Amino acid sequence: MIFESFGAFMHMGGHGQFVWCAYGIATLVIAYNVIQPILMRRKVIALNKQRIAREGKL
Amino acid sequence: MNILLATIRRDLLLHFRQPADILNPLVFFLIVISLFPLGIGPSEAVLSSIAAGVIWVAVLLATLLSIDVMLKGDFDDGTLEQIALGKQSLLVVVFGKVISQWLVSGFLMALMSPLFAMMFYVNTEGMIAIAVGLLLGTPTMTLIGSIGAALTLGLKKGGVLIAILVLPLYIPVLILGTAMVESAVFGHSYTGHALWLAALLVLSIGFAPLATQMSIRISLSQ
Amino acid sequence: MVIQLLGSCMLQAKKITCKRDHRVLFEELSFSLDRGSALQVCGINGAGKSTLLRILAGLYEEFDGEVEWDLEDYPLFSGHRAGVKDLMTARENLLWAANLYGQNVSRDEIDEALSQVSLNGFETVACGAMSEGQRRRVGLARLYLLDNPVWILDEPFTAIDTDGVLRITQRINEHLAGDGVVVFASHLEVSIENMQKLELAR
Amino acid sequence: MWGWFHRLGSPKSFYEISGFLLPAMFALAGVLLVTGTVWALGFVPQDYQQGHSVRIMYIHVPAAILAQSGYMMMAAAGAVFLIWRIKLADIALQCAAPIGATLTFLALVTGAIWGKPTWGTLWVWDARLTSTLILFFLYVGVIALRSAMDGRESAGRATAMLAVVGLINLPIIKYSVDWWFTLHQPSSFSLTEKPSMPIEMWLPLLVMVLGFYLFFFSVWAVRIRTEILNREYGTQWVQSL
Repeated sequence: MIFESFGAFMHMGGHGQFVWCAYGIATLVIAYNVIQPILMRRKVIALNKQRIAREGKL
Repeated sequence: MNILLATIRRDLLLHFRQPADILNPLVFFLIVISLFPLGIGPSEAVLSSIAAGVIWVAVLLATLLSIDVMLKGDFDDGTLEQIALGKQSLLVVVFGKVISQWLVSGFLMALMSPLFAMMFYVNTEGMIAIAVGLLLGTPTMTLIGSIGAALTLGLKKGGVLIAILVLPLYIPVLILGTAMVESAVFGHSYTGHALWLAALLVLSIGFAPLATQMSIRISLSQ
Repeated sequence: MVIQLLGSCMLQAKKITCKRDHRVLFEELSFSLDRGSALQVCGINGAGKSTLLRILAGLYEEFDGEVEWDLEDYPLFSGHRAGVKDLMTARENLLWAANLYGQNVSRDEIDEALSQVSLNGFETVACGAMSEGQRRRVGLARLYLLDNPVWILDEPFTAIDTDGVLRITQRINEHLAGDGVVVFASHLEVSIENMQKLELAR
Repeated sequence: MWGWFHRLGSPKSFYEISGFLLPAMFALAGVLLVTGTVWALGFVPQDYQQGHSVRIMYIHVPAAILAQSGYMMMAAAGAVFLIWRIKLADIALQCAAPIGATLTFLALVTGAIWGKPTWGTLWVWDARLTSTLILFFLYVGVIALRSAMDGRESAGRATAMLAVVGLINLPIIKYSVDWWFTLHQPSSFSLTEKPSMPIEMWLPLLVMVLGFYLFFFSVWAVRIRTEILNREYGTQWVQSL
């Protein structure tokens, strides 16, 4: 660990705000890409149940 | 070969019988260009430095405006189906349509461009470079635009969509064209740029009609 | 499209399955047509008549299964829209249709075709100025002008008066006699010999 | 060999295979990303010029790489669908577009943030950033066409055609933007040149890039599986699930 203290780690010689902001947005994007499909999956399964109920089982 | 000439003759005939589709984009081109001096101010230094960019972007937008006319009319009244099912190859007919579309849009703008270059205090070398650049660049734009037009046939709000699909593909032509004028204005030779534009033109002559023809068959399949 | 078949079989459709936005139009549809025979496709609106015809014509490609024609080029297709340019006159339209078929036709051949669909005197009238029925008849004049062994006609009798229907039926019979094949969609009862019927359920 | 290709082509077998592989891929992607991030944030020495802001590179570069190769994979799926009409390729294309677009957006944002401390402005017309921006427009074009043609069966083929046309133009756009960049700002430092990095700097980068690739594939597979369920609900094996 090249930073002496946690404070220095957060501050990062003045560039901390940019680095953390970038990593924050990255986590948001990754989270979106992971969660959104899973929600979609649940929605599609529910939709399928309806469709099958409506059209009758094959 | 005569199907190519027949297509060009037919399309030009149709264009002249309904000039609005052709004149409107040209008037649009004229208005957009004259907006910039009003917006930016008449100072010679500023205007001459932005002349190339303004004229090229105006031509780009005007070509986009007039491009979907090329196929939309035939699609709506069912003649495009007849063309697709004819014994003549759709590729040649598409090529003929692109040529006739270019003749009434890009070609005219290229001829008019020296006039507008004067409005922007561009020196004579610059004017020639703009005209030559547009003569080489506008057919490429029409060719690439025809792919977008074919893909968005039959869509309700197709016009704006074509711009979104096709504008990114125009960027190389825009960059080369404007750089060409810039080097001409400073008196340097611009044959290099012209050759690159010509290379892009040849590339799109080779690929674009193929893609347009397939896209037409895709759009007809509904 | 170009697959040589033995014997007199002109069209072989194998297990055509077509879905449109999750609704099955038809499934595992198979039939074949010999030269000189006709097929009338009937069914209520929205049963997929037009889609089936467009599949056979080679326009609609979003289907499973196979359609094999014993034919070099595409069939002659007449769809819902007349397929004529409003800005062009009847004569110019037919000249253009002939160009598409690579046939150089003389002016009086065109006029002859126009008179067959009782449009004599309308040769130089712009199609935009014509009524819908007249426009469709200009489209149908192609049946008298272009030579293509296979015709696919989607509702050819709409906006056509009874006399016109008789003429077209008679033209179809002529075409069948010359070993042609006609597939058409219509709910009208027409007297065409050697014709099968295909009822699209739904 | 083709047997494998076609077997994978059928949605049913893809669903089973991916169902089996998915947990492992997700876990591995997570591990790689976490170690890469910790390594990049905590253990990489600061750059003599840029100080600590160089850590943003560990997000920006992988995102930019994924954006570009994502588009290529998407266009490849399009080409496969156009040529062999394999339904799975159409589904793959449709699902890859949003992931690619979000990653391109991430690359743009992190590139801009990285520019702030180095040049003082958020947006700088640097060659890589500009071509990433254009790549973003290409993605938006594919998504826009897809949503505009939503109800139609031929939507798949139209989007595939657009993706392939975009792919052919991608190198041309890239080189013309690079050339344009050198034309106007020949001297200044640019993000594009990769300064020869010492090993302790590019190793975490490699880990991050691998992590991003695995992340891309696993999220892509989840989307494809959902879309398979959505499209094949009429079939027997889907109803049994």
